[in-house]
Amino acid sequence: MSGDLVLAVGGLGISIATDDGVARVLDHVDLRIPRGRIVGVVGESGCGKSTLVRAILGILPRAAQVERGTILLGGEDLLHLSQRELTRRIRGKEISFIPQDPYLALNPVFSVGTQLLEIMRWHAGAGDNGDASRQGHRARLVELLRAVQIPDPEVALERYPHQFSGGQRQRVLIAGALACRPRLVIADEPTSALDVTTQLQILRLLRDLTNRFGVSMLFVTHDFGVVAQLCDEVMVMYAGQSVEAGRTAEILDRPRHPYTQMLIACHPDRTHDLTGIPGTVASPLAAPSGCRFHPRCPSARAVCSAARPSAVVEAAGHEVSCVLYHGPVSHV
Amino acid sequence: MSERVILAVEGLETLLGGERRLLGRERPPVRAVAGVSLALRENEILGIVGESGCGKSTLGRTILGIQRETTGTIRLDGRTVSGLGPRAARRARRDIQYLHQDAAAALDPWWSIGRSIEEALVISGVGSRAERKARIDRMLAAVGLEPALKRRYPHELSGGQLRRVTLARVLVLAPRIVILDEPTSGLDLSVQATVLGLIRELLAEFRLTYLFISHDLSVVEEMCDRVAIMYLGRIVELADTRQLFEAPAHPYTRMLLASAPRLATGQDLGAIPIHGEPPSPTAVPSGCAFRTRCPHEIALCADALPTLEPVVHGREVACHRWRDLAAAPVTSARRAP
Amino acid sequence: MLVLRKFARDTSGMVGLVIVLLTAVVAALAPRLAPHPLDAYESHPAERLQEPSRPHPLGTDNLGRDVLSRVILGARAALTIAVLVVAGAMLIGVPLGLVAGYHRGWVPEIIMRVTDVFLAVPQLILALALAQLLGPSLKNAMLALTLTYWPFFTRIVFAETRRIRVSVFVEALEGLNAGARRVMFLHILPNAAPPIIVRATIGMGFTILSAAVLGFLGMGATPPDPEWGLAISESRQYLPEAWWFATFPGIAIFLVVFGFNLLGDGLRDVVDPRLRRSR
Amino acid sequence: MLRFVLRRILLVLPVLFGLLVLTFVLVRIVPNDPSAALAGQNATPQQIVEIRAKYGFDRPLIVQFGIYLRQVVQADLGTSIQSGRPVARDILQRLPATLELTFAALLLGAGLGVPLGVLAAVRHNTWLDHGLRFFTVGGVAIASFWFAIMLQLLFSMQLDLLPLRGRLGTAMTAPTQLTGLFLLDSLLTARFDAFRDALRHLALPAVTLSLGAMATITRFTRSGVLETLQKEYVLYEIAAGYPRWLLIAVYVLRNSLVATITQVGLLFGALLAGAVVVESIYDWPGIGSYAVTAIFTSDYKAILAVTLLVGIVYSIVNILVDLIHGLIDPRVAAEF
Repeated sequence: MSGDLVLAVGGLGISIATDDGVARVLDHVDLRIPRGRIVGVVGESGCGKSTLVRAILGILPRAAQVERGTILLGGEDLLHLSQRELTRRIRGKEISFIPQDPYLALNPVFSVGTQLLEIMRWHAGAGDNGDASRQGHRARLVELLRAVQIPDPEVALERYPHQFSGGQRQRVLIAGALACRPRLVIADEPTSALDVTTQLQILRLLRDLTNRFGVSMLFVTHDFGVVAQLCDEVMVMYAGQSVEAGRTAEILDRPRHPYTQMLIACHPDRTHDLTGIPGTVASPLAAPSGCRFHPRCPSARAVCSAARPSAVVEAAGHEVSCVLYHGPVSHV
Repeated sequence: MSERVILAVEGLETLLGGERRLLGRERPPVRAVAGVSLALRENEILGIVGESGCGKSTLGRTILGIQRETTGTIRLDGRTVSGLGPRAARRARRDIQYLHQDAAAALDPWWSIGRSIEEALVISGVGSRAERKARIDRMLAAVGLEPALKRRYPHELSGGQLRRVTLARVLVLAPRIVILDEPTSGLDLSVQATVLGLIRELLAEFRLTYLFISHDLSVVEEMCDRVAIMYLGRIVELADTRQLFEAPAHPYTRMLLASAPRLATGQDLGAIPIHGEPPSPTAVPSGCAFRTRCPHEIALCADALPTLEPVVHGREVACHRWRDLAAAPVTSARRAP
Repeated sequence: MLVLRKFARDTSGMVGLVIVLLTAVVAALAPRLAPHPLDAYESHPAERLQEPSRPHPLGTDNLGRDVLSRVILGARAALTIAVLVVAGAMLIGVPLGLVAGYHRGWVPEIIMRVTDVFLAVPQLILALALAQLLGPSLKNAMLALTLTYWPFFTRIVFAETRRIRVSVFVEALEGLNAGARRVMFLHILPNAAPPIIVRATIGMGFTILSAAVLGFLGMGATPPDPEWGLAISESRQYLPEAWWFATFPGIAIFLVVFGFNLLGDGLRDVVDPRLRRSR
Repeated sequence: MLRFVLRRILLVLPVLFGLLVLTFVLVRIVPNDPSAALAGQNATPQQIVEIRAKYGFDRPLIVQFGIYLRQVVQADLGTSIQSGRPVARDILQRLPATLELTFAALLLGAGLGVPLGVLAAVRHNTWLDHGLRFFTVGGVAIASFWFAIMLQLLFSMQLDLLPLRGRLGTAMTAPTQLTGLFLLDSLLTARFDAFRDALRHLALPAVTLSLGAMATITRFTRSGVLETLQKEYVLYEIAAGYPRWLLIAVYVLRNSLVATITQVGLLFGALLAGAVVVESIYDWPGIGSYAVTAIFTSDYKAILAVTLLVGIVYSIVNILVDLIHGLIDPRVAAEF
């Protein structure tokens, strides 16, 4: 793994105060996104994927509390920035966002052009809002809409979200995400509301555009199949902990962590005896100590409940947080 | 699986909606199911696959009888059960039950699990209170739930548990055919596996026959004996699962198979040309509905509607050019061996 | 229950509940609580228009009657009117809304068009016209209010029924071949109950206000009934000197209606899932 | 859009027809002797006989309804007992006063209610929000007639700051009638003395009438903004880096106003009903005080005409509301 990281999340822990107590939603999450790569974050519901995304974007709910960790964007810790700075410099500009449901993500009462141009104008900053730059924004947006294969981009700007199909809306949102030349694009299950043929077209587009514009991408999903189609690298999460990270092929073909192994074995492409993983994910209100997977893990030992195992480098760029791999040498 | 046909559907058509209002925009009805014929064999799992809006759910609802067919016949065990009013249709088809996609929404939030299951029996006028209780307890055990769960309410259960509850509610009526509408949608991978396993166990235990509606090709390949591919209200290909996945004949099937995310490494995102999105069901193209997205379109496709024709034993395709295409090689991501 | 616990935490809702319960107690025990219970109908010309004092904490009115006693006695009238009118309106409105929402065809169409017509005229104006035509009396005022309030329930129940009718669990019940009556009364009605309860609670306050207006305009309670609106109307010619005569019945109206509204508002927040999450 | 407008108007026609049926039923069927009721309490037997002939009370109901319908269409609403003039003329003359009052109240209510509602939503669950909740719940709990009397007591009788009643001082001549709205007419004719006087007279009635409207608008704006803030697209807009003030002032507010505007339409009915009470207390020479006098004098024709008029005005306002709705949200118009 190179030192050229766009984003590095280290040891992130976040708790959220609820009516029923404090939920430790993220316990310990490590994530590295190298420049120009597409990194998938995979996990089942309740693993903390969306909290991780919200933490990176700085839009955690009010009741949330960052307990520890860092989120470094090019060496700057986003957790130390004020909301004002995040709005001015980071969100939408350095880091942009492609939401899950294209049907709900565009404001229905504004035309597509109004919404996207507003973002560009705002991020262009004061003193750069003359007619000339306004024309410039418009030209760039038309160019982007063409790049995401929206027919008649000039006309499309004047149209309202309900006049587009789901796939087209997602294309518009992708254009919006690229509008301010971000370093990192975060895509939160951007295709889960779409049909497979449309999904593939969107995935292709994301792949092509990240290459073309030289941006990195964090791609959140629950679908290993999509990870296999799109991602260069993948990080697996379980109950608020990152358990394993590495190159996609490595993880899919040679998973190391017992959770990853069992999860992949549940996929109908990999199994014929459909047994699943025994037990259920513990509530973050009463999370198990140590490795949070230990109550369901067939290889669990006494130490597993004592402390979360630190990450071990197993192969080039492949890190596992499991005591099974805590040999005397490879311990980092 | 036997060869005995338990349910035969012939030329089924279902029109949805359609209204003409004073000064309002006219809304023509949508032909959600546009002439479907299929035979369900006893004890098999027949998959119905297609993208959203292809009419697969409407087909299921029409076969169940809560949606009235516009034309066509449905025969259950050789007995014609179509052409009836809504309540009569359901009475005649009580051997067919339906498992809803969204299990949480399929239960009345105000009713306890036990009462909800019992209601199915009460409506059908089954047995005394004690008898019903015995049947419910037996069924809960069969789907792997504690009897204590009966006093709980839907919002207190997990997705997997709710799926089991809805399964218990339809199976307690001892149906012979169950229509499963996306039975694992919204479930996590690990839960999906156990639910699929259970569904398969119940098939054997209660000698059921399933119509398995899904858009997830991995699941369908794993679960189904035969698969029907639907596009805009019609079946375009029907074949044994293995045949279909090994050598898809219809161009749409090929496109679908190539797009489906599979758990295999080394996939090439750009291997198969895919363009466009399905046309709106209110504006279906003439002739073959798929021609607007088909790379192999010829003049004939716009003029004539291709009908399902047998290719080899047990395999049917609705395409004017399947013969030409059979020679062409197919690339698709195959499951790992 | 979760809902009750949530409601208990809602301070203003609890305040509303306390006010409503207190009003109910006062209304029930009015003749015992009032210091001069006979002042409902007896006049004491010698003591007319006295300022608030020890024997008459809220003063006396133009006929020398104790204002406090008449305010307390008025609570009974107000609450009786509210309960009867709202109950009557629900009795008419809820079944109509249920039938119109569940079925299709010309019957629902007619029900909803009639509802629209009633809703096209402000309830108070319609009630005034109706009360006048029926002849001014408390009974007729209540009848007029009932006959003009039911459409509000019909419309809510109609909308709820339409919404619930297409929900998946109703479709599942149809798959089990459940009959219309079973679905309507055992499933849709309980699911539609929360907004009906909220509407009924707020409707109590609303009806107390409307009844007071009718009383004020001489279309409701008739002298010498101890009714708040009527009292304020009687007080007008003694202003600005006898300010207490006008002020306290108005405060009583405010408090009771405020209580019902707080309670309804609290209930609404509890039953409205849209506002449950806070970001 | 044109189709949308036409359709909205067409949908109101059955309601208006229903209104005619309703008023017909009210006066022909509810009282024992409609002729006596229509003629008024002091009518001579001769007058009652004339009324009976004019309205055809001896003929079948359906014929009577036809006669009634024709009269309404010809704007022949009969002669008022209280004024001895045609009801239609009375009403036309008094309508501007009521419109001036209700619009002033609506403007006041919306002008303060919308910002307060946004404030409450933005400061959700703070002391400010709780305080405003007290205000919104309390505002609709006050009996308007009592509130009017209390304001008169304080500002007119005790402090002598504002006039007690009427639309203009007795010494003041009314501005030349252009629109019938004194504030507007006085400005247009540069009668600033009349403007000042009219404004002083309008203050208390408008405040009284607007209290409930303001509370309701505050409340619906608050819940509208809160609801919009939970939408997926707001999360997207935040993630896209919109600053909070821009987000709320432009993007959230426009969506939230849909709920508020619907409410304003419904409120207009409440305002008209409120005007009945408020006008009679402040002696405001509008439709409301006319209606109250009509009730006291059993002037049925006037009562019916007011009911009919209010229904028509209310229907028109709601068509306007739907149109604004369609302008704000392009999906609404696309539905038609």
